[in-house]
Amino acid sequence: MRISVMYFASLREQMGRDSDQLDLEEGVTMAEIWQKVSDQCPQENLLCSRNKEYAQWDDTAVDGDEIAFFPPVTGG
Amino acid sequence: MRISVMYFASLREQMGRDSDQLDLEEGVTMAEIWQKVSDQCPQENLLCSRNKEYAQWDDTAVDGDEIAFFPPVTGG
Amino acid sequence: MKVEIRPEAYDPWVEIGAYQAALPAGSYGASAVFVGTMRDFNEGDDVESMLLEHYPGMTEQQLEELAQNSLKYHGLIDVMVLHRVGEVRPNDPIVVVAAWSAHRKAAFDACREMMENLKSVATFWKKEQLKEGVRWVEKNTAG
Amino acid sequence: MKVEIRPEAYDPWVEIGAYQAALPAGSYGASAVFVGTMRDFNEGDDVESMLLEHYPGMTEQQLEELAQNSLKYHGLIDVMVLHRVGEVRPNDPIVVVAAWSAHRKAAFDACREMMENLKSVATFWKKEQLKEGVRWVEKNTAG
Repeated sequence: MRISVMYFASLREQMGRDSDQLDLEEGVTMAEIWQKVSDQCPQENLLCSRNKEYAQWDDTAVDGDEIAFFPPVTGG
Repeated sequence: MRISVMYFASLREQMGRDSDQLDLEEGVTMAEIWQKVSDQCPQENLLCSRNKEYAQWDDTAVDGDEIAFFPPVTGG
Repeated sequence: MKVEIRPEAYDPWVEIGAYQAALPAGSYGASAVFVGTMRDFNEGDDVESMLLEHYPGMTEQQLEELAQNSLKYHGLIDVMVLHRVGEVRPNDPIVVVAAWSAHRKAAFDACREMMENLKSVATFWKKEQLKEGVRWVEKNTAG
Repeated sequence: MKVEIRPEAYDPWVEIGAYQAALPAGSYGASAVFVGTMRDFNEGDDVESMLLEHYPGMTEQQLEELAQNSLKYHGLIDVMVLHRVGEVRPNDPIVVVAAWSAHRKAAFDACREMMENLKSVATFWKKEQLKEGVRWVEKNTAG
């Protein structure tokens, strides 16, 4: 399956890019996607979303999903 | 001693006047002043002030005081 | 600090904007504002107009005091309290309470507290003109 | 209901006044408003400007949802949420949250709650430009 992965704010700068397109097996979790793109486990102060809704680390992705990783929000 | 007594809002309408000038003996209390002008004891929902500060019923008046009686406030 | 009792109608947003424009630029991060406006409906009845009476001198002193206390207690940058008196029509603003501070907690707390203090102590009284006659408002809605 | 993400500077009081003017006259008795403004000082340092980034699509959806929830839960008459993005200068407004209701309790509660929800969930990020360089703001001040 094909998914897109986006990075925001300081995380985008750390990654050196704002997005990736990935081909992964069905049923992969958010934590596994993060490991794939960063070679790291999900650390504190890292958040993720799936199709523009906050997601849990053990949520699974399906084909066509838009996944995003980002630091804690600081708006308002 | 001479004091002025003011009435506000529905109380002014009930009294049929907005103020009185009274000659009273020193040491008279707010409750006694109210009885003097209304022939009634202080009832619930009646407030009083002395020189533009809220007063208690047993506070005493001195010469030249500005006393006021009024119903609960409803501003804002 | 601005505290005023106003016998004429005013636009609350213009008043706040003008007052804020004179504050030191970049100093405040939070503005919390409450505006009370006259409704055309109260306790089940249509209200055509309202007379807002106050105790001249005492009321100004109370508003000054509650604004000053809030300024100090909450460490605010500035405060504005503006209250209408006289004949008021539906949709006219009655009261404006505004608090400016560095961070939002102080502004929110101060604005609400000033408003509750104003409603419980300030010597204003409302008399409503209904189709069927007049009536004095006897108590305020709980805050 | 009005929810908007704005890439240009605006006057919050003009925005609120214009929006309120279109509400049914005489229907609302209470307006509670919060405006967050950029300060020129944060955590001990002078801040020259700020870049406000957001997640397009997700953020709009979050603001719509929190405004809609507040409208229903507090029985409000109307709600406005406006948030700036892009390059922001000191004294520029960042966020406006406004709630209109019949009585003050609902407006006060809703305004503060929407603001806290916005700060804790909405996908905005701030990057400050200091004299000495840039830094991402890592967390919000407690509410």
